[in-house]
Amino acid sequence: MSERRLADLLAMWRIRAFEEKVRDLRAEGAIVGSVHLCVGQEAIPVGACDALEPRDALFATYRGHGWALARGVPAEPLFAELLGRACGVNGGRGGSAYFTAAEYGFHGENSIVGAGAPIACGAALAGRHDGSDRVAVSVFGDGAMNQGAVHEAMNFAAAFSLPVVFVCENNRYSELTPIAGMVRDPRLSGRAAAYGMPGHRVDGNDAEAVRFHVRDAVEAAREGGGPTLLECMTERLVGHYIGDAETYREPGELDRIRRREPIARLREGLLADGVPAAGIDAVERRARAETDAAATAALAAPLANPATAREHLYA
Amino acid sequence: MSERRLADLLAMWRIRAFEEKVRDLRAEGAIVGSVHLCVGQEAIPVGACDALEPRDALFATYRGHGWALARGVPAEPLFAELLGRACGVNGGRGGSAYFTAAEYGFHGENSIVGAGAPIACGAALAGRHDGSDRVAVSVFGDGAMNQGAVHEAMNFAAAFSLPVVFVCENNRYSELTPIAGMVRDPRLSGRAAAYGMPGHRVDGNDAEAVRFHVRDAVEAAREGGGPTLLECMTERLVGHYIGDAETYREPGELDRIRRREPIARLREGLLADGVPAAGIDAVERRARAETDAAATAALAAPLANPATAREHLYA
Amino acid sequence: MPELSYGEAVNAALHRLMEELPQTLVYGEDVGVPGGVFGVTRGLRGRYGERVFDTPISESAILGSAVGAAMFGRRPIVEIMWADFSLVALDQIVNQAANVRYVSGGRLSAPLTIRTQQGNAPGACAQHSQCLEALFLHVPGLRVCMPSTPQDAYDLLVTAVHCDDPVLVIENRTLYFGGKEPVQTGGPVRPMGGARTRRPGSDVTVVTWGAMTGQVLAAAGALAGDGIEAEVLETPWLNPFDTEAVLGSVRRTGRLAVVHEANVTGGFGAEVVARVTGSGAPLLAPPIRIGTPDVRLPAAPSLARSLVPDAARIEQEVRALVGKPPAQAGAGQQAAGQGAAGREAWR
Amino acid sequence: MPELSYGEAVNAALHRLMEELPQTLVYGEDVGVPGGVFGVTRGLRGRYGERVFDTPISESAILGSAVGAAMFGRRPIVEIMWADFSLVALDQIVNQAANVRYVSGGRLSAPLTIRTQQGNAPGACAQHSQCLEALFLHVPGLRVCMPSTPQDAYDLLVTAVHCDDPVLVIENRTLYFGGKEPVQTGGPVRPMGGARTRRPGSDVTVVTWGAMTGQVLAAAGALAGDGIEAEVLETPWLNPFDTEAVLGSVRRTGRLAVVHEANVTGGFGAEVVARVTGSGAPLLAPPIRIGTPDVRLPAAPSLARSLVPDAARIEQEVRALVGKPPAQAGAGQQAAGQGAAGREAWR
Ligand SMILES: Cc1ncc(C[n+]2csc(CCOP(=O)(O)OP(=O)(O)O)c2C)c(N)n1
Ligand SMILES: Cc1ncc(C[n+]2csc(CCOP(=O)(O)OP(=O)(O)O)c2C)c(N)n1
Ligand SMILES: [Mg+2]
Ligand SMILES: [Mg+2]
Repeated sequence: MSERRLADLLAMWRIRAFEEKVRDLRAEGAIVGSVHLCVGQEAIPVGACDALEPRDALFATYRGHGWALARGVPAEPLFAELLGRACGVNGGRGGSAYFTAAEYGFHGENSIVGAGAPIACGAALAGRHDGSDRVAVSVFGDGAMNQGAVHEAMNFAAAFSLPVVFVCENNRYSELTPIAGMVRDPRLSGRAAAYGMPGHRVDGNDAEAVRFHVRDAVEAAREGGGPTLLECMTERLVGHYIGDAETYREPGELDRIRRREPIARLREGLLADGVPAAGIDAVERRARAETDAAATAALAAPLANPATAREHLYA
Repeated sequence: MSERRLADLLAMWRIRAFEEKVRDLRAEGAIVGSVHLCVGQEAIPVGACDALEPRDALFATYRGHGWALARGVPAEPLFAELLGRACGVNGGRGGSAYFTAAEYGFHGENSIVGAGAPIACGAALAGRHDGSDRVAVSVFGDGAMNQGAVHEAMNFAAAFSLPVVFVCENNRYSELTPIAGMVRDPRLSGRAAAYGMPGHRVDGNDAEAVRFHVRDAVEAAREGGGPTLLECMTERLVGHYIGDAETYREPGELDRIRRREPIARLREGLLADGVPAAGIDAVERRARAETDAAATAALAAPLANPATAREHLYA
Repeated sequence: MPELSYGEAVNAALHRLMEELPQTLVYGEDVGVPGGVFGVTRGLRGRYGERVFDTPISESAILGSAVGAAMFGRRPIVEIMWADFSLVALDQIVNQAANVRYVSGGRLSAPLTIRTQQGNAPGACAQHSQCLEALFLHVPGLRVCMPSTPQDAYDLLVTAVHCDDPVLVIENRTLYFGGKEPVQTGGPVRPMGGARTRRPGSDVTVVTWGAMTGQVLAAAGALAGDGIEAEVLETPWLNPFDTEAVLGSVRRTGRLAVVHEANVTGGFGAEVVARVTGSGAPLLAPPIRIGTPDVRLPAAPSLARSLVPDAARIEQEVRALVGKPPAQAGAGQQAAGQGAAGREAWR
Repeated sequence: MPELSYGEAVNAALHRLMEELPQTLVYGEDVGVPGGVFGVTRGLRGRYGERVFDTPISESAILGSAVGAAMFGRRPIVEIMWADFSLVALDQIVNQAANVRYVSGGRLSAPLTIRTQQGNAPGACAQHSQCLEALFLHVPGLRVCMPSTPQDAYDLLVTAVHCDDPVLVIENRTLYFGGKEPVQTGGPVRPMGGARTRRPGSDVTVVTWGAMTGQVLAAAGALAGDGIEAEVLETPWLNPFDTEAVLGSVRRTGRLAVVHEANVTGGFGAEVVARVTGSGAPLLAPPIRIGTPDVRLPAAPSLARSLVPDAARIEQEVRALVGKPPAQAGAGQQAAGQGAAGREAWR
């Protein structure tokens, strides 16, 4: 039991260490352009990906570094991608908000809000015809629930009982705007009923809870039960993007968030269960060491070659 | 009491006589292009428009002839529009699927499914700033409920408590496809809950029931209560468009529909209440006579002048 | 060879593709059980069952799911009933489908085919009349073709579905029920691209595509009566576009007219003119573009007819380009008004 | 005159418009309380309250409601954060806003202003880098402008909101935080249209718009060092487009280059070339178009830099057009590679 929780802790630390390294590289100017970190939201990808099989499809958003890592994409080619290196997962073509690593079952970030949901329906539809029994997971934020494409995708998946799990990461903000003011009923999981599919609110800062619900939804989907909407409640410990002044935060908000963020929470839980602090801290050190090594290796790699910039537009 | 029902009967007959005349003119070739009739659905516009005031805004679909008539647009300029005459409500520019008559509080048909819903939100939004207390009515079909723009409009109206009444004419088909197979839960009014607004299923073949619910929704909207979704159950007595072979109908379906269609139903009700048949039949004759006269006048009017075809693109 | 109408040829191509490519799926609004609002997908649902189905009125879901299914090995053939409707979901074509191969460095692809139809028809309103090929032709990563004959309706669709990239096949509803022609079905998959010399000529090169081809051929026939030999070059494939074929013809004739139904400003005719003049090919007269003036399309036929190019106006404009006066004044005058209108359209 | 950056000039225009036109509304994603992701709408919410507000991430609702509010007497100024995002809701612009006046025969109108920004910036991905003006310029019924200076950022927006038709004001995020310049605020509302001679010259006319204007001026400066006098004509208004101004300049210089950031094929540069060559204005050399090659935009700066036109490449291409060899080889060679790339982009 505590093995699994230690594994969750390591997986979450790998994501956080990655994101914090990205923040530093962005500050140094080694990474350019807008970057969306998932610090504070790590429990969702860690719990969800643990419930998936290699054949399953996963579509994330621009806030997808953690999803790629949780799906098993190594840190080095991800750093390389953010650094515009030839050995990046997309050879530098995708960047922070749009990378893909299909060979790891990570079918990509998407920097258009809501656009991944219909695409996930297609991956599920393909599975119905290729006999793979594939389940497709579509990840998006609270704000994306108000985008037409997400509505169409949910109805499409429900009407045809497609094996899709819709994972809404509700971090209470859409960019700089609280979701509370953009909907009448802040309980977004309730929208599932409109499509005749099950919907649940999940503690998104608890990898165990996320794993349970995603596993259940995946099982139902594979059995032909169709889609499920999971609203995973979480919070960003950082800005929407690097550079966000976070003027929208209430006084003391970040302190409150830090108290319930998934890594601190799991650490306390483990300590309470008598897991020695040394062992717990070793996990963080290990993750940081691996991450720093990956970043160093990526930094040493050659930049993407301009001579290749026009390749692969067409077959 | 039976006065109002006789008035409803006349209003419905005016629509049906108009539509049947249009069908004939289309058959003769006097009207060209695709035409969507609302025969069988007359009770909805008749009941709804009776609950509106002149200042209110009304946005219909391509199946909007009945809505224009119920809103008070005279038959002659509507026939003229369908016939491409210069004196048509749009000077011939709109045609059957896209006419507008703002001077009558009819803000237009729209031939893009769902597109009128966000526009109606804007009319309501304007009312909040111009002090008119305007309520906007957005009309669309069952199939339009699956279009992204309608979802965005419903959330937008609900989040900002805009005075909008969403009237869904559920005639059980989206073009040639039964809505039942395109959604998991055929009770579309249930979707209102997703937006935190009230939703009701209404007997759309009873003008009285429609009037009651629309009046109630308009009242709530004017008082600042925000939007309501009304799913008005009805049925087409005709094809989706003129020329539709209606191969999708079940055996005996049309007979069943004819038994519950609004005009026949109201006629029976009136007879049961002792209203003399002669008086009831006089209503139909009057409507047909007015309609034929309007069509004749429109046919005599000059065609739209090609020399004007490029006017009014810009201010 | 079977005698098929344009619509029947599309249907025959769909049947062939369902047979020879098990990965194909056909779906869209009313395309399954009803067989399509134009009857073009008739018989598919009954024959291929689950691989053919009707969808909700959700263009983003239709196009987006086609992108996803294509990424996972399917070859979806989806229908957008009118090109005008693609505007509610253009993101899935431009920001999604067109990026899959490039951004993944070729490790992923999106071989979907989007069938749609466009253009004006008597009585159609401004929201059901647009010719939007220029929008798609500005998007790298997409392939675009516009068949105008039953044989091309068959061949281009077969080629499109066999193509490993997203392809838009833009049909025209005024052609679906046109005359039947012998169509070679079951032949080899033709390569993408290429132009068709629909009529040889030496005085002027007239480049066109889609339903306008018929109007241009009629005009060319009339011009021949006055000894003006127009070479009519149809480019059913617009991406890839056969620039060399156009240049070859223009080098022979020394004159260029481009004719399309889309409105002039920003239409693909501008691209053709820019490529030809940019090549330095010598011209005896300034190139002209003939298209719908820059307005919305009115529903009244009397109005629309005065805007959409027809054989009479094309004849008049090409005659003016070549600089030979008309045989009899009548036709010339009548068309002159429209010609003037057309020419000033973009001024 | 206040010294304002491009972004501050937009903000100043918005404040002025809120003051002088009570019908104005300003809304969009994050434009209210946060003041916009680029800070361009700062201070408006606090000052004008309800007339300024944040919206859900619902572009169809944002644009559609703006059409409806405009039909009812408001002058909504809505923001689409990136032009790329307009593709999820293009229907409301093309099928709705553009039709209101025409289809109603002038009895209704839709005086909304859509503020957006576009183009590539270091690290931006293919879904956040497109230049889409050509799509909007093919749509009759819309007005389109692209300011590149603080003064134009102010003036064009003021003119747009006073315009009684739908106007797209396409800004550029790489300019928002650029240098401050004296901006005349509060002046009269300028008429729509017109071109700016940003630099007079006699050897070649270079037409450009948007952020490329800076690159073109830099290239023109460098060319002057070698005695090549390029006349730089900026056309901040693309609809209406000042064709006469372009023709006037080309008649003097005899050479034409059009430069835009958008990819070449189907870009508005083709329209400019087609109008000039169609006019019969005599040219000493074939006109050229300089733009991004027809690919998607990669995120890595090393890749994107090799695609998006810059001063060096523009200098090289214009030099080749004028036919005078470079003073020193270095720059020439370095740019030559890119030049070749650019020229073959559409072949
Ligand atoms: C269609 C579209 N509209 C707007 C944007 C700009 N945008 C990027 S992220 C974002 C906020 C999304 O909020 P949410 O869905 O809650 O996801 P989060 O960023 O909180 O994870 C917005 C508006 C976009 N990328 N695409
Ligand atoms: C965006 C869009 N997609 C598709 C169409 C084609 N179309 C016109 S009417 C229609 C069916 C609409 O069904 P419903 O909403 O139930 O309205 P009804 O026609 O039954 O009144 C369709 C698919 C369209 N006009 N616009
Ligand atoms: Mg969020
Ligand atoms: Mg219906």
